[in-house]
Amino acid sequence: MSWFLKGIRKGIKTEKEVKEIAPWATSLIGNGKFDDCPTKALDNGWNSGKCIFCRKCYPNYSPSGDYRMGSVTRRVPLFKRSFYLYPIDTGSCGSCNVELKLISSPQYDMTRFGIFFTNTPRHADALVVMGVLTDGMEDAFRRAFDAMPNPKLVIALGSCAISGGLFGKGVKADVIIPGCPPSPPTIIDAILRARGEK
Amino acid sequence: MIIEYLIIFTLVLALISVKWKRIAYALLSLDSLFFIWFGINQFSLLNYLGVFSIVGGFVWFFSSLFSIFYDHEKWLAPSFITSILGMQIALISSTYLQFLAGYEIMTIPAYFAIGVNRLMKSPAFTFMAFGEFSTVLVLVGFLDAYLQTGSLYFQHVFTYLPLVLVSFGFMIKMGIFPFLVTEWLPIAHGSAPSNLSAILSASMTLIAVYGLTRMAILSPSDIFLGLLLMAIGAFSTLFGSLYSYVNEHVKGLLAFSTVENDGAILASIGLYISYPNHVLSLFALATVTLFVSAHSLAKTGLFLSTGLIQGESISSSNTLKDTFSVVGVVLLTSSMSGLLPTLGGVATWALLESLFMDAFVLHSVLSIIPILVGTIIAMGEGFATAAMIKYVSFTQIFKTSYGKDIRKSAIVLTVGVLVLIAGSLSIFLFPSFISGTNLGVPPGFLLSSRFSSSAFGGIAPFFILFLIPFFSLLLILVFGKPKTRTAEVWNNGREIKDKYTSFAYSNNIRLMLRKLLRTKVLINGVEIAEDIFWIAMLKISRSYIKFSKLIATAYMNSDLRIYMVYMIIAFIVVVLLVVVI
Amino acid sequence: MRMIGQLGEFCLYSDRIEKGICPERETLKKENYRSIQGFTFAYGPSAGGLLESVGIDLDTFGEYISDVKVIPYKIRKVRVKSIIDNSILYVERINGSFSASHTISFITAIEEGLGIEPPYEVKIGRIVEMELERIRNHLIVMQRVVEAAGFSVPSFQLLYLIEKVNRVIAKSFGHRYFYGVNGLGSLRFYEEIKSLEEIKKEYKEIYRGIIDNRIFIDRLQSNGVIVDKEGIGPVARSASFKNDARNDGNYAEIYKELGFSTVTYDEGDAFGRFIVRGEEVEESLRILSSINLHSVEYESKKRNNEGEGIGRVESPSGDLAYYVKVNENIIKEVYLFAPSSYNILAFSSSMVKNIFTDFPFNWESFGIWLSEVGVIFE
Amino acid sequence: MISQIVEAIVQVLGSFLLAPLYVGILDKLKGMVSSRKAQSVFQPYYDIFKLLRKETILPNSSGLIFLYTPYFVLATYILISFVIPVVYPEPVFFTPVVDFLGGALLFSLAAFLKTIEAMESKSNLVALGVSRVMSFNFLGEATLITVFFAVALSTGTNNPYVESHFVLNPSNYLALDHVLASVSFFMLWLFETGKLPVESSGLNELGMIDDSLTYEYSGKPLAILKWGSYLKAYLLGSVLLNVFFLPWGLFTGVLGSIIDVGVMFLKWLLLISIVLILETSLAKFRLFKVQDFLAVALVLSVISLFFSVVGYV
Repeated sequence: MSWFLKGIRKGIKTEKEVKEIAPWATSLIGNGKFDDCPTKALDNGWNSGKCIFCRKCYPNYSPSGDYRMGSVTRRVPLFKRSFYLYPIDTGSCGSCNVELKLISSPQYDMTRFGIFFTNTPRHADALVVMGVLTDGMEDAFRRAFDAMPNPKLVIALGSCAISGGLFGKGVKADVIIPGCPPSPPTIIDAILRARGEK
Repeated sequence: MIIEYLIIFTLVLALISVKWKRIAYALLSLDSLFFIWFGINQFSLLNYLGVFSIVGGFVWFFSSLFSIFYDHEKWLAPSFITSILGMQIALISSTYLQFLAGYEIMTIPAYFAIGVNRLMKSPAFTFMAFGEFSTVLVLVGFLDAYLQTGSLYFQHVFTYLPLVLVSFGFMIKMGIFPFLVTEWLPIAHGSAPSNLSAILSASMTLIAVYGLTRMAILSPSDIFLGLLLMAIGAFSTLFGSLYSYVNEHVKGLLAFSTVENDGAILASIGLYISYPNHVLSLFALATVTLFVSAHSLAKTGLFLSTGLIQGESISSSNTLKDTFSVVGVVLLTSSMSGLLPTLGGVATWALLESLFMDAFVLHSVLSIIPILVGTIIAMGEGFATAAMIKYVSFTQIFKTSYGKDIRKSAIVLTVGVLVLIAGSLSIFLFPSFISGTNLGVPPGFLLSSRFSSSAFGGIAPFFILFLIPFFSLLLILVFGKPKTRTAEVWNNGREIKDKYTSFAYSNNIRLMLRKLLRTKVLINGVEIAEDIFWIAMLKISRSYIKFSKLIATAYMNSDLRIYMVYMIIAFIVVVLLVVVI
Repeated sequence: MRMIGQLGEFCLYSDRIEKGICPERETLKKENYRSIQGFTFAYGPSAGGLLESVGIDLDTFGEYISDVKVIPYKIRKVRVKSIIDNSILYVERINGSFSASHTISFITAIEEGLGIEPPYEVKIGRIVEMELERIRNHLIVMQRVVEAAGFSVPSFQLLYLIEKVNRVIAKSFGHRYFYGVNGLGSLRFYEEIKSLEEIKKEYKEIYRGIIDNRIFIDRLQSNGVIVDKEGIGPVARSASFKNDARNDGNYAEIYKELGFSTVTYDEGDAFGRFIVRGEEVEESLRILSSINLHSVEYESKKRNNEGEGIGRVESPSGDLAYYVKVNENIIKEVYLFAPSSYNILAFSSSMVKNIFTDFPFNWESFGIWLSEVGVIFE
Repeated sequence: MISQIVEAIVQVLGSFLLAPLYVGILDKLKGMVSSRKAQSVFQPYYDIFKLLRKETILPNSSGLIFLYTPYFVLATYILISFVIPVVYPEPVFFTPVVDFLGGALLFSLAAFLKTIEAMESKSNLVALGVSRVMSFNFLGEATLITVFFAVALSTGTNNPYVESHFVLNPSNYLALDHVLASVSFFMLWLFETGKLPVESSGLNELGMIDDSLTYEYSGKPLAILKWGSYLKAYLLGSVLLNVFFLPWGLFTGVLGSIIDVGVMFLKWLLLISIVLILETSLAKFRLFKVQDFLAVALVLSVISLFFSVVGYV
């Protein structure tokens, strides 16, 4: 049977509401200081950008179930209906790469928001940085940023890209998507906000 | 009569050039302008052959102008001018002998170029052998015509035998399939300097076609000879353009493109000879002149542009370029790729149109030939576009330059613009096919193809030339100019170290057409048998030489240079005789 | 007995280690030449067609590949030589997609060194982790291959399944990539694994539909052939060698109990690797459905204060091994044999003589993760 | 004359403005078959609108050709939209500027310009794609020309409008030469517009054919090139519909021309549904197999030419 018919029979699987969040990819709540935090994310309250969600602080801190962790410092409303992402892996472990890929899965379907991936920074509106900025990729990162036409955004995906996490240094970004790795709903939510929605 | 003085003047220039070459070149360009005027006069009397003189004049004008800034070699100027002298003699000739003399004088520089390059022994002697063979064929053809009419003057002949002989004679000189394997054109042009290559490639074809057309006009039509020439022409187009596409030599690519164009021209001559009906053969004749003009002008420009390139292999050459030469070469290559509204585009259109009209007119099993010819030529055009994009990309666009030379590139640009504008003027070559409509194209602008009183198709090149820039301007007005910022080429986050090579550009076709090109993938590269018939030809030429040894042991047996000296002396004598007579 | 690869200063065999450099693999040797007409086409490190950052130098004279070099661009420093708890955090994040395999192999090595015997349930739990990880990773590989063929409907169906598997993992282990799940002799586990039946049914239909497509098969067949008796993972199994750490690695006897059977194919090309992965997903699903995992809390005791050990498990792309030397609570020395280091070699030697457009199919079929190659232990 | 000008304007605007919509509809439906809600059908417009407002990056030392040739490319397609029956079934103003073959040569002109401008970016990845595009050029161009001539040889004029009237007659419509030419042209259309099984635009650079031509472009020229490729797909597709597949249903007159825009929309929905089935069921051919695919198209069109002339004997 042809894939056309199979596809039609399967129906549309895109989810209107976000379902089934992995608990350790949501913001943490708790109180007090926790000295054993490997990335010092709990020095002054909970720092989402530094947290690697390692559960060491559990049960002092526990996941709240709120996946909307992204924060945006610059919005570009021009991208409201058309937003092309160029992912660049500057030194990730690979899980951010897969999670980013999964925002295109039928469940989340980024394309319904007009979000797409592209294979050249020239067509891109945003550079999605994943992983720590390793020495080997520093040059490529700079080139990719330079290759993009204005207006453009830099999105730091995951704690490595934001703060360096366990491994090193992060990058300066307009949009921050915390998580280790961030789940697809977190990513989509932050992207939508970067476009001036919500 | 004036024109004869002009020839003597050219002869004098050839002598002057030994000492003062720049002056000779400058005067030669003036001389060429006179020739254009001569051609216009001829054409205004509805003589299609006048077109050859006009085009020849333009070719010599631009190449001699270019030579003023280009010539660095000692013996170049005299041979360059001698070659032009030969062409002039051929173009104004009224007898077979004059024509032949002119033709041989014209080729002297080619012999010279090859004789000097003694490293390539076997191609050189093959070239010689085929050159001689071709001359013999033309000579026999003329002899037969003379026997039929009893006159040495070009006159109507009664059988098509002379035409057959002359056609094959010229086909060899034009490097037509299967003789393209003699590779004489590619080799001759490959080793010649740019300005010499320009006139050799552009006008040698011009003169051969001139001779052929002249004989065709004077001969009775014959459908089978016509169809045969069409078929041969089609294969030349295909193989010429394919070999041009996979060629790595700056001039070799262009030389094979000449083979391709010669094939297309031969196909249109074939169509003219096959004479489907009066209207269509008139259209075909005009197509011949149009195609020759398109090829000669654009090829001149392209060969001149090779004067901006240092080195022989396209991949490793260096280039002088600036906006002028880039735009110029783009225009020239677009004409060579058969794109409207350039001269080459109109020519391609006319050729394909006439071929398919022929198929419709014949309306029999024979239609299969023009259909296949049309299809093969269309494929050839596809390869030609690829070859031309290779040339323009890897000599101008894709390459960074090491400097510029405005004077030379201005000439290249001028030829390019001429080729673009001449596309619209080319409809004057079809005086009885010009019409107009009430749908936006007024009378005088529409070139309609016809095989009877009603139109088959039509184009208005001037309107294309005008409308595309007009719409472009409109789009710029509507959308505005882009805001720009310069940045590095995006190469996946890395600096570009090795650039894509022109060899690699055409390697797909080497791999795809493995059987046709007999590609061998070796451990460290790719080898193709560009010369499928080369070995066979080599054998033929060897046995021909053995045969000719019996007749002319005197010169064929000895060194090539002696043969050359003989040729030069023999034909200088002929020139003097001809001019004096 | 088979050779696996270089593990630090040892050569690792399936039954032992030997000090020194491993003998060269004859099948992976390639002549180093550069063609006269050729040049180096640089692809990557940052490209749309690559999931990770990796530079690929393709020596070519146009479309045809005469040599391949794979250059890891992202090289991370991993501070594993610290207290065990912290080093586990690092090891988890060496390769997110193989996180369970890495962590389990690492922990197994430590356990061996310190003489810890984890309870049976923990071992079963670890197998559940690794099999779920294998399913997800095989699905990712298949999705990448299918996507490269422009086969859009099955590509999205596979993405759908990947997300579904991720959700299953998250529900049972609290994290989609098993971060923070494993510890010495322990396992964090929330709830029983459910909804695998649905995945099984959907998967079967998708998989059959993909390998029914002639055009798709044609793209993979005879692409990137590699027949290496001493190969690892799907690469070896696609060439009919039953090389699998589930038969001879650390958890072999439990796999045996579960009735695990090795999947092989006999072509050794990209299609063979695709089939092996495809059928292994089914085998893993079968194994998982026969396991009933319960949430239990464990406390393990160590017998030694120092020691060294080797943990070897079958990651989705082949044998993965850690050698760990541990003293008290501190890791002294760590060596890693990552399957991708072998797969990169296998890939580069199998890619020669193919053409550029075959590249994505062959590359993806190896399931290489550069993140586990580009690490330096500190 | 006034009415012809109006009809021309309707035809050109009807092609120019609606061309992106058909791509949008196809993408939306493809997405839906892939179990997704998918993007809006207006996504191509959104993309173009955004790109027009973005900056353009000039790769180092590229110049005027890189920047301005896209305008010429789009202008060429606009000119073509005057000359072939893509909305209105009768010749309109400026239609005589080129005949059907001339139209084919104009398509080649646009392709040439696109290639040249892409090469000016001096990117290796672009050169890789261009080398592929060019290696199929001989078959593509030959098929385009021979298929257009199938029209000429069945009617005795090189005029698509005559053909579209000619095939209204069922016996001509079902004639073998017409059927073969239609199939051949459909295959060519799949190739020219980068559809499966020949090509699909994915993220992989090493698989790019036509996508490479816009790889280095950004901002306005990219928007214009995108629009150009939408328009090209529309023009060739409408010829396929009006001259080969579905010559029926078009109205004449000024009012008729406006209705024709709607009729074309319906015809396109049919073409889109055929393409949808292909695009969602097939995978991409191996690179060198594309050659075989095109060779089949060429041979079919040549056979069609044979039948159309020899059929009279």
